[in-house]
Amino acid sequence: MLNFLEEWSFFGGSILLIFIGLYGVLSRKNMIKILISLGLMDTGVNLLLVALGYVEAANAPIINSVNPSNAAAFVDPIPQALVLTSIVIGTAVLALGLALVMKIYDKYSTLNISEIRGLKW
Amino acid sequence: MLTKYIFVPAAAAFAAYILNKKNKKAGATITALVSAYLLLSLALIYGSWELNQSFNLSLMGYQLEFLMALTPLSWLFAVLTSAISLLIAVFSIDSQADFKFSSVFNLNFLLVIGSIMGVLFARDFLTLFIFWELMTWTSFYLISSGKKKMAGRAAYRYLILSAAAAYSFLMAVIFIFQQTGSFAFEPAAEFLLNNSAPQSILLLLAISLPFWVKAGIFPLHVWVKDAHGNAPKEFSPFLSGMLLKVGFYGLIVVFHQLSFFKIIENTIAYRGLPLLSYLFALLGAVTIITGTILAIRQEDMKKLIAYSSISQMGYIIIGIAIATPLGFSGSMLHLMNHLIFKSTIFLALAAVIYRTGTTKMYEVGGLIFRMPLTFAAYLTAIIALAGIPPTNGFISKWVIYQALIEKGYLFLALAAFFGSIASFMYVFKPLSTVFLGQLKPQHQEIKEVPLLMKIPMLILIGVIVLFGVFPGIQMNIISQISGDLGIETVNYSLYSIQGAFGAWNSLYIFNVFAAGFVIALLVFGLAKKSKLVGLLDTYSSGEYVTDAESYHYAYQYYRPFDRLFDNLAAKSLTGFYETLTANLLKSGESFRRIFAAGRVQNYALYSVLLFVILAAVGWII
Amino acid sequence: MVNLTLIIALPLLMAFTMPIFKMLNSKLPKFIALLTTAFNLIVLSSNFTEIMAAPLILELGGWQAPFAINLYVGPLALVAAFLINGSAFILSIYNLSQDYQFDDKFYLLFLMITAGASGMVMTGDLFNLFVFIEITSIAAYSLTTFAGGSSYEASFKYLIIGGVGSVFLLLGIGFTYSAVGSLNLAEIAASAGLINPLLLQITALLFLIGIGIEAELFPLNFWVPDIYTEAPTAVSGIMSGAVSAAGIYALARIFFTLFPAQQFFNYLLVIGVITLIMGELIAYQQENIKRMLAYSSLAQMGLIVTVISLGTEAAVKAGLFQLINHSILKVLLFISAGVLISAAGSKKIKDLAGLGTKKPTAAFGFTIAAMGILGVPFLNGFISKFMIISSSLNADQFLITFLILAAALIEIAYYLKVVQKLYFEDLEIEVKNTAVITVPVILLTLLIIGLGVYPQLIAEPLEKAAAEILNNSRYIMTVLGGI
Amino acid sequence: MIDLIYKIGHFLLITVFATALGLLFMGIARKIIARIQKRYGPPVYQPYLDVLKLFGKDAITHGFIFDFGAVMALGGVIATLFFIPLGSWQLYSMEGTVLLVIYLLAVASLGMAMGTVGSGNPQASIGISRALTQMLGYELPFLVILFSLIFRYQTSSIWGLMQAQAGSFLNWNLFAYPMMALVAFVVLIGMMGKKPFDAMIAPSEIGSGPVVESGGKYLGMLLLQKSITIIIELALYVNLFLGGADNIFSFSFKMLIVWILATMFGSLFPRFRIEDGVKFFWKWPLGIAILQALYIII
Repeated sequence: MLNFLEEWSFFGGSILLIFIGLYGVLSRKNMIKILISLGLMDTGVNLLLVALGYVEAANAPIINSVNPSNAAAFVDPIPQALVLTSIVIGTAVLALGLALVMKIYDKYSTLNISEIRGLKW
Repeated sequence: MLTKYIFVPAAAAFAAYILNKKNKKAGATITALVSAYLLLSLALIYGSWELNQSFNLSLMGYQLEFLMALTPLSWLFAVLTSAISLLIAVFSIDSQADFKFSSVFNLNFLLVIGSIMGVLFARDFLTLFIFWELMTWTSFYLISSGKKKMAGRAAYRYLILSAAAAYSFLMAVIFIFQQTGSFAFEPAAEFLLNNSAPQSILLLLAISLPFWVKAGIFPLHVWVKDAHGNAPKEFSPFLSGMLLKVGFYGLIVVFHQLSFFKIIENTIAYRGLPLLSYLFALLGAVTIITGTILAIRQEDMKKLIAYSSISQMGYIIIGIAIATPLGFSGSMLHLMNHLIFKSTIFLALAAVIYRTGTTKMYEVGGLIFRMPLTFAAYLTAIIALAGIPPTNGFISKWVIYQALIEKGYLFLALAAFFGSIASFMYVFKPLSTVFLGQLKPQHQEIKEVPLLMKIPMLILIGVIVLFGVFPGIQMNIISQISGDLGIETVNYSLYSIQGAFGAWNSLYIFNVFAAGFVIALLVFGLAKKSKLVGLLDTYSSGEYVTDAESYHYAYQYYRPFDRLFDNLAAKSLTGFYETLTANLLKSGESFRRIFAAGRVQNYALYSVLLFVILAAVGWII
Repeated sequence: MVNLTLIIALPLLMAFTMPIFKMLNSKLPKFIALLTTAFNLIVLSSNFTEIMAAPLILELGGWQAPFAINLYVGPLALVAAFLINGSAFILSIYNLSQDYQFDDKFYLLFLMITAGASGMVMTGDLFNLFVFIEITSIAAYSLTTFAGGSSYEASFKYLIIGGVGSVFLLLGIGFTYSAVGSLNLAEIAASAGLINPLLLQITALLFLIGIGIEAELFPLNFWVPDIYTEAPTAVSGIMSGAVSAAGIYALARIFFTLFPAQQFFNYLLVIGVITLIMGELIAYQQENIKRMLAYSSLAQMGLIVTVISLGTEAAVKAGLFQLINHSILKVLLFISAGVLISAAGSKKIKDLAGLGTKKPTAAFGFTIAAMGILGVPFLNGFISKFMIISSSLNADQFLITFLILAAALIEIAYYLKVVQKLYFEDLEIEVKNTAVITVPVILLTLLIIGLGVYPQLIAEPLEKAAAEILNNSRYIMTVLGGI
Repeated sequence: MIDLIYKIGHFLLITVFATALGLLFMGIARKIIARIQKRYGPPVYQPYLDVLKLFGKDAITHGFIFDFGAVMALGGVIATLFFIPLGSWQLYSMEGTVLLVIYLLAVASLGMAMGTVGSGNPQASIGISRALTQMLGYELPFLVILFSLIFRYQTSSIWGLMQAQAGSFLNWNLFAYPMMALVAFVVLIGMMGKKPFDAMIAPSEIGSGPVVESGGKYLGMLLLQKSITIIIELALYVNLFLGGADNIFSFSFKMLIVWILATMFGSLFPRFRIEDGVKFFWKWPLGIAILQALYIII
């Protein structure tokens, strides 16, 4: 029973996080809030990826003196490697987004996305 | 070696383009030389019908072979093309002196000639399609090099219409290619014959669509007026003389070589003629009537003549559609004669435009005193167009009448009669407004056109009278063609054609006409000498006449007659096409307003929606 | 037989050392970009014959196939890579005559985007594909901003959509990994049977949306008009020429190898046709020439996706040939449009009137490319249009063929409007002097006419590419052959 | 060679005879109209005197085209005479003469039109534009009638059509197809430009239209041309509907009757406006002609 609840909380939690982020991107008017919810979605996905690699009662996939290098003892390392790169990409995108928001603010002097309609066609 | 007829003009085109940059006359001279060369070599290979050539190419896994062959029909059209382009080129050596786009003009003109040769000699659909597209494109550039704004729009509409038709052609042709495995005409014809009738009729109609557009028959004639009216003055004769005829070449190929008539033989017939070809003939009749009515109303010379070309095309399609030997030879005769006298008219008008610079009829007048030779050329041409005996126009119309009366098609005959009688009206209008009546002060010192422009006109007058008196010359090539296409020939001699109800002896009539003329001259000579008096010195029933401008009756020449058809002319077909395309493309506008409205959140929302919809669809199936 | 990984590695190396070159001499970055892309082309052509024989597998980091990330370079990938690096090369020639504000950073990103796109095309690993997609998108976000003005807004919008897309893509990768346990495309394809249908359905859709943005499909491509209009000419050129080609390749690779179920191809067919019709109709309305070209390239992408998703070998070959033609023609169109705009000083079509005489090379380039797209005989567009129609008729999709032809007709309409304006209307505005683009125009025109008159040149690679993409069993065999 | 001289002699004889007869008819017409209007009217030989007077006076010309037009008009009409069988005199029995005659008449009117418009007087051009419009009006029903006649008797030569009506007078076309004969009669009046359809030479509106500028010998020639045209049209009508005649006297007698009827009919009605004229021609005569043609074809 516990195992099911435990399992469910990881997946459910991260998918819930993704939906919150998605809702944030779609509905918020303020650009910075949009970017924040985008970051939220990213973390949600990363959490899901790590959760996928979960193995019952195994410890983190770091080889050091404490635990020897037999494969069974570790959680599946590949998703965690993926998460590393995806976090890097997420931050890069957010940084670029914030820089763009600054530039747009200079031009339109507003952060409200619905007012920025320069490109109507 | 048939491909030389395509590559020689193409190569010369680029040479003409470069040379013309330096000296304005070079381009036209090269065109003249090339068409003379083509004419000569064509004359040499007359009769060798077995001359053919094919080369195949495995392209992207498709086995394609390009066939070319010389048939009497294509030989005739090729000779006509090269002859008319020779005359126009000689004419345009001088007349293009002040034409801004003359080098582009000559480049495209030679390319058009080359591509027409390609179309004529093609024996398989792919080559036909390639050269047909090339012809459309190059003539598009030619038309749009005319008067700025309107020429552009006219050429634009012309190209869209022919591109749409070309695509229907391509679709049908590829469908046949899939069934028969090759593009050639023979296997396609044989496949269509033993295919289910409705499907092959549909296929053949799709294939003939571009030819209907190019021939300017009723529902698809919308582009002809603007294209001819606004094309550069040197290209209009070629456009209405030759380009319209290439459409008929295609139609003849579809009707006879692709055995369209054999297919529809067993469909329900009206008075012995399958309903579908009677429908085509009716279309021709309607073309005559609309062309004539609209021609009478025009104020612009070239537009008037353009409409008259449309109505003359109606005669040709009637002749071809009723498919009797008389009908076919009548239409072929009329096709050749129309080419001759229509290009004379256009050349004469081009000469007038070259000297006066305007195409509006009411802005000129009384030019007979300054340009007698152009007047003579125009007079002979309109006598031929109206179909008055000693000229070739009468013979072809007479043969078509014989064909119609022989089979008793009343409505077609009615339209044909209407067309030819009304042609007196719209033919006389330019004569009286441009050449006769008062000579405007600003045109006092106009000189006759230079020699190089006179020669083509003189040659064409000679040809009109020659074929008027000796139709036999035309008839022996036509009988070759009907023989090749499997239609029995009409018996004829050098100067008479055996119609359904009687032979027609043109030499005899010519002598009688001359005799009558001599007697009248005698009566005129015996009487007293008459005193020459100026144009303004006329009986003006009491009014005081000051300037020639107000004393020249030219504007709305047939106003009473036009009043009968005002409402018909108002709802023109072009309006219908314009609105159709306009609101089709408006839908694009509303489409954009709904979706691409610039709000990024909507875009993100759409991607999620797509996911949801597709998931739902996947889940249901 | 230079190792193909250099094609990705070298540009990245050159990109990140660009600031150093800038310090050495201000003119250097331009030439470095040119040299790198030229070098890439040489490497690609040196491997040409060998790859034609059998696809090349390159293990990165010396690991065995299923474990390590491997590059799979088949004929299709080679053709796409040629396309990408070719357009990059042509555009860098164009860039020689342009000068950008922070040019070293521009060329850094320019090389990055080329490397990213080539990586997308050559990777054999799913996550690696994700990484390269992200590299290309980030480079694209920042490259567009070099034009200033409202390009920030355009790139911000693209960033948002790109972000959402990458989340979907990552989710898809996560689900496939959890189901199959490996990221290698071949292994996933081999054990595709294991995934339960529902999960397969979801993952396929996630991939569709994730990569669909890159391949400019209907509901996902609203960033395209803004980016192509606001970005500098070179960037819109590389985006429409190279990046969209990479997007199409990725879409085809994923759907032909991982999800070959007919159901997804029907989705792609429908979406492709909508994109085609929508793109053409809106393009007709445009007054701004770059926006018109943007919608037109969007529509062409729709056409290519429609034709490829027909699934027969002839159709895929036609689609690929159209892809190649489209990239060549679009690059030429954007270059000439760029020059015309800078000459007329405005992007509005009506201000371009009469430039034909003043800017002969640019106007000539535009006309040749326009006629190429419209399928004038003896130009490359004609052959691909012919193949498209015959392949779609072969799959007896009459409605699709009719729609394709109708769209082509609308296309003729709006391209002609511009060509007529260029040549046959008189000039009102005084003309500013602009960059000289004779070299790229001549190169591309030769390519267009060459392909048009003698398409045999690329018949053989196309043949092999279509065959290879279609049967994924051979793909699996070659990659996992060892085990 | 002798046969050629005989033919030319015969041809000259016919021309002189036709002109004389035509002028006589015009004199009779004036007499009849005068009688209807309760006055005596000029003597019957008045047209001869007019012609002689006109050729005596000197005239003005407006250049080459003015002269050429007059000569061409007269020449065309004389040439048409050649093809019409007048009673027993048949110079040329070639097939296809019916359509030919219609077009040869057109040559004459085109010549006249060119000459008069060449004079530069706007009234002449207005007259010609009316004449051509009206020609379109009356030619259409006439050609439909010809269509049905040719189709019915399977020959398009006037001599053939005349032979077809030989035998008793009962099988003249007048009685075989009365409606067609009536329509042809109305068309005949239009063709000759008699009263109700003479908008083209309306003296009050456009100064007698085309002939406004021609005086002296030009007016004389136009008068001659008018007289020969009357003879040709009457002869055509008689041949087609009254079975022609074996000798010239009964032939001209028949022509006289038709002529008298036409003038009487003409003098009763006011002038049609030009488009009403065309509308009239296309409404009743054309309708009846088409019905008749359909009756014959089916």
